[in-house]
Amino acid sequence: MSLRDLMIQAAYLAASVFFILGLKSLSHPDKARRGMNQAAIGMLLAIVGTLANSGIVTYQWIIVGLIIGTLVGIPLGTKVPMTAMPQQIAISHGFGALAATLVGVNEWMVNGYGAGIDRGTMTALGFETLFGALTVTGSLMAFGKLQELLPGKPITWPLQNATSLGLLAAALGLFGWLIVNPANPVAFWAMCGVALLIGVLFVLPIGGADMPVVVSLLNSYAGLAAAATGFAIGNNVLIIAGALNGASGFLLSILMSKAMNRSFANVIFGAFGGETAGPAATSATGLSVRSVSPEDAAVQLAFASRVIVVPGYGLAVAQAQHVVQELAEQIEKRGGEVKYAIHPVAGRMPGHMNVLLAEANIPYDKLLDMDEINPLFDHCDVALVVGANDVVNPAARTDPSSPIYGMPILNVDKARSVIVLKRSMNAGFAGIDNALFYEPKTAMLFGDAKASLSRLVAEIKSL
Amino acid sequence: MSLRDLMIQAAYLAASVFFILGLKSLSHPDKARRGMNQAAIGMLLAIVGTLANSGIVTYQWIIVGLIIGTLVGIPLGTKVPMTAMPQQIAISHGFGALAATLVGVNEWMVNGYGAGIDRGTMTALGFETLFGALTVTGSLMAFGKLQELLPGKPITWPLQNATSLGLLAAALGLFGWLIVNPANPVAFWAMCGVALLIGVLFVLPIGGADMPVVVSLLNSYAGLAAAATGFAIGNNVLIIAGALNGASGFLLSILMSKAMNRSFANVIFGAFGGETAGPAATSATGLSVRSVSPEDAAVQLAFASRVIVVPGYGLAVAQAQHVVQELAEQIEKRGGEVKYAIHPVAGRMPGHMNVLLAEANIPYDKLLDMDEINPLFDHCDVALVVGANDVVNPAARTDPSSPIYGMPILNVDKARSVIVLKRSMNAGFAGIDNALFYEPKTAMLFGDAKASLSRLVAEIKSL
Amino acid sequence: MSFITVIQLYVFVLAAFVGFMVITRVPPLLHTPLMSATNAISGISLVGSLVAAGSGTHRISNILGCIAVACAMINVVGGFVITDRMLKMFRRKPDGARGGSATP
Amino acid sequence: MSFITVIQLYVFVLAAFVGFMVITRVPPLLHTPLMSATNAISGISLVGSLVAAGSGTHRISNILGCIAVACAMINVVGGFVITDRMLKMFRRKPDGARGGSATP
Ligand SMILES: NC(=O)c1ccc[n+]([C@@H]2O[C@H](COP(=O)([O-])OP(=O)(O)OC[C@H]3O[C@@H](n4cnc5c(N)ncnc54)[C@H](OP(=O)(O)O)[C@@H]3O)[C@@H](O)[C@H]2O)c1
Ligand SMILES: NC(=O)c1ccc[n+]([C@@H]2O[C@H](COP(=O)([O-])OP(=O)(O)OC[C@H]3O[C@@H](n4cnc5c(N)ncnc54)[C@H](OP(=O)(O)O)[C@@H]3O)[C@@H](O)[C@H]2O)c1
Repeated sequence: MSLRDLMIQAAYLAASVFFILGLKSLSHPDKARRGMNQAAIGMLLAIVGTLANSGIVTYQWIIVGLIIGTLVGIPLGTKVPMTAMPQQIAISHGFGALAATLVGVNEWMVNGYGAGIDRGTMTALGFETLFGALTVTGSLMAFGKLQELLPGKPITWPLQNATSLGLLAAALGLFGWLIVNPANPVAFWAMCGVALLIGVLFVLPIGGADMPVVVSLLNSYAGLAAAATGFAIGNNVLIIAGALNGASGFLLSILMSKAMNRSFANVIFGAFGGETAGPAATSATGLSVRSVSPEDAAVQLAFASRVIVVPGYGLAVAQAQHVVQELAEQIEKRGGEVKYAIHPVAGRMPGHMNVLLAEANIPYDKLLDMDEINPLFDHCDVALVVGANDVVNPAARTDPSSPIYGMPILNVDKARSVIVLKRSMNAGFAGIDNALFYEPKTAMLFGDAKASLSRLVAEIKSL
Repeated sequence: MSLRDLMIQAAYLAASVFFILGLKSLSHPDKARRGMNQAAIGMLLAIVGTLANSGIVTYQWIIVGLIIGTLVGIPLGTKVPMTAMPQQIAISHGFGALAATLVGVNEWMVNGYGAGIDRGTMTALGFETLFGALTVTGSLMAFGKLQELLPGKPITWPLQNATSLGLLAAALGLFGWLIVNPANPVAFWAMCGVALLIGVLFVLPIGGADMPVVVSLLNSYAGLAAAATGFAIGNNVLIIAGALNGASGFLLSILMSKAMNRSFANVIFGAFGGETAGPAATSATGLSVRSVSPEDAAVQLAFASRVIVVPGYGLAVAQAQHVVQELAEQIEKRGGEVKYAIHPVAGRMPGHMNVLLAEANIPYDKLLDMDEINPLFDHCDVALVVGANDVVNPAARTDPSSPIYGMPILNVDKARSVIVLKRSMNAGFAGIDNALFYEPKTAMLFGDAKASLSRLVAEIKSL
Repeated sequence: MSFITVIQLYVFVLAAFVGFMVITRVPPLLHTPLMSATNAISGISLVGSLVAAGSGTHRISNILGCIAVACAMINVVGGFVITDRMLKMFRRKPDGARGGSATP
Repeated sequence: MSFITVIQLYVFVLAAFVGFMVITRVPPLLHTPLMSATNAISGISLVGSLVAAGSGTHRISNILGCIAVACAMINVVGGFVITDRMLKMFRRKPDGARGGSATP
């Protein structure tokens, strides 16, 4: 091994260590930023190490690619609003997977269209193109659904699972054929095509609100594709980074499914979570709802000494994070205490609420996890529910026939009084009615969350 | 790669995974036993895999070795009392390190006394024999001190650090020479000899009570020796198991030093912790000690409703774990509540007290960590200190000139009353006086802990 | 299967272990930054892309490689920038600029 | 340094990471069993010892190997037996046999 090769390997090893340290630093918000800078340095090392590779003889294509990538990447990183995070991440996975796929295709093509490839390498290349290609189309579909370019509802068709399984079998069959005979263009291109199709058909039947689970799973696939690239070209940093991503994506999608109290299989094959649009299914049988004026709600909040804000998906939709902070400021000015109750699957992405509230400059020690905040509802004067619904639905505790039965929820119904901000009596993501809204202690303040909150702020100021 | 080799590699990979899972299972006592059984299966897999190796042609020597090892190992595992754990672990490290060293020496000898060895392999072999040899003698010395075959006191001599540094430099010089020229018997044997000597001289100046830190560090060295073997013979399971041990030993010795509020360097080079024998240095300047009769102490305990037992090294010396349990049973029978306060460095080994009390069938949820138990002393009627001293010394909180100042301690002085069982006014491991013993609320019950506890049990029964 | 592939398998398995252990320690508070961080790291495909784009033997490699480099670089740049943007927002206390809040 | 050595270095580094992360999660309650468990695992030197003891080329290998096998086996057997003996003792509630204690 030449000195140059040794230096390259050292750079790759250092990059791997930096990636691990970077992810490790995310275990604490105070260390996270520095850690991610380390990870970025690791990426730089990996790039520089690769450029020193003796196999690289021409640089103009590289430079063009790097410039384009940077020019697109910077606005993507700086301009995208926090509320659009899920779709941003989805489309990025698509890019990463496309890169892996193209590398695999190229590797196969330049080695005599498979003729110069042994079976071991072909196995790795096959994995790479298979996972890569289905991640590309899958991510695009997820992006489309999240950005609402495509209908968010699950799109189903007859014999749906049979088609999917058939395609999967076809892809695996072609893959097997390729391993036996790598120099088989028909099989190779057919496999790529089938993989692209699988990506589309795999995501179509999943509801828009379940997309975060899909995105996370695709992250895992993108990681596996990168690891397969590593096996194919014998590069350890690819294997390690790929394995890290694979583990992370897999774990997060499991965690999300669990927190939604659904099995992973149910998310992927259930075609659930599309009925968000219509009004609540089992609505209002003889129960009455008490609605409140902004003036009265403002008085209640102004004189409360303990307020807990419960943000949900509606906060993200209304982009109301900054107004919520202003309201809290007003309450605190008058001597009240404001805390935030963060349910693990509030919003549409793990950690969604935390990012939004952090954006509004709310210190993270006021954002309390479900386990920490639940005991505090007992001594809370007002629970202010801002666009949350399922995560505060007592049916999860009391009604065994409810689809969300068993999901841990925020005990908002234990608070002395509750104010709910939402636009209508429509259901949330799970499409079910919420008994909390009919309780005598609950007051509904209808309207867009941002508008209602602004009113509340104005009213409190003028008190 | 032949199918046989593939199977062997699969066995090694599985073994590595089992080892990791085994250690991971130790994060919870309920899962630990099953996890360690997995680790044992991993070891079995590694052995079977190795026996399938095509390089093995004769089995009689193997069988003899395995039989001897088993015959010695079983009584060592089943008969050694829990109180002798530190020395048992010390001597075991010696055996493991001897095996690694002999493998290294053999590898060097059969390859034409170094003539058939390239520099890379020589580097690995050198590490292996160096770390292995010094661990062998170091472990034997540690065993000797713990078993009190050798004087526990630090043995120092003029120019001690200079000699040690000189020897270390000599070993490294010889090692470097060997890498340049592996076929150099003089350098090889000299290096082995120097390494053996370093092991002895490294442990001699360390006090007997500091041995656990040394044992842990030697565990780390034994791990590194095993990992080096892995590099030398190209075996991954050795590398992985070695790295696991290296990390574990290193981490534990750091944790121990920290909990003793001493720097790692101070433990290794400080020649501290030998003055255990004599009476307390700054003893009794005008203060008086109140001694109590077993009868009076028994009455106090029998009518207490909250008792916290604080075990220390004296409990291990007296082997009083079973009697302590009997006493607790008596108190509980009379309606009192008994908890145990476990300081992280009580005793002479991390987790020492936990093992002893678990041996006496005390459920582990009654053994509370320092952070958990400290707030409970405020509401405790009697704190029963059984052979503990330094870990309850308030000087750690109050006296900046004390050698243990800053070490976190158990707040025994916050209890309503304190009974201390020890044989005399002698100091503990740190060799310093303890103001707790002179406080008005403290009563001393002099005598061997086991004898005193038996008296207490008898007295309570007869009340 | 060569011996090198076998060791690479060890690397993969160990890295997956590290991944699982590291990720389980990330609090829900930081799950969104975690997603974008792994997204950025998955731009490591760049390594393979650069080799293809810089190859001197086939024009097709240059073209496919160039596209791959661009895609992976979007991932890297976008991912790290956005992660940093998010993490910058997480603070224990609000910064001095906002004078309103009553809690010290 | 060969490419294989380089990958082995990766294996070592990753395993050390795994080790650190696994060990930091072991509670003080189980530190003594941990010490004896790692002690048992360090008997893995057995793998190298077996190869030496079974070699067909040098008598000295057989002899040194035989001693090494015995030593490593002491480690393995003693270590696992004693760890299990300790872990067996850790229970949440005392077993039925001891009827004395008042707490349920
Ligand atoms: N976080 C994740 O990782 C994740 C991933 C996938 C799925 N999910 C699921 O998403 C759900 C999250 O629960 P959630 O309570 O946060 O949300 P939710 O149950 O979906 O309810 C959101 C509510 O916000 C209201 N809303 C929408 N836009 C609004 C606006 N502009 N102003 C005011 N209110 C508005 C809606 O009522 P109106 O229409 O009446 O206004 C709706 O009832 C859970 O069921 C969870 O399982 C979460
Ligand atoms: N746990 C670890 O990992 C570790 C490792 C290394 C060092 N250390 C050090 O060890 C010390 C541990 O503190 P500790 O409070 O447990 O012990 P200690 O401070 O060493 O005190 C033990 C006390 O027990 C008494 N004792 C001895 N034999 C006895 C018997 N048969 N019956 C009754 N009493 C007896 C002794 O007093 P008499 O002689 O008067 O009876 C002595 O004062 C700390 O300083 C710690 O830093 C701990």
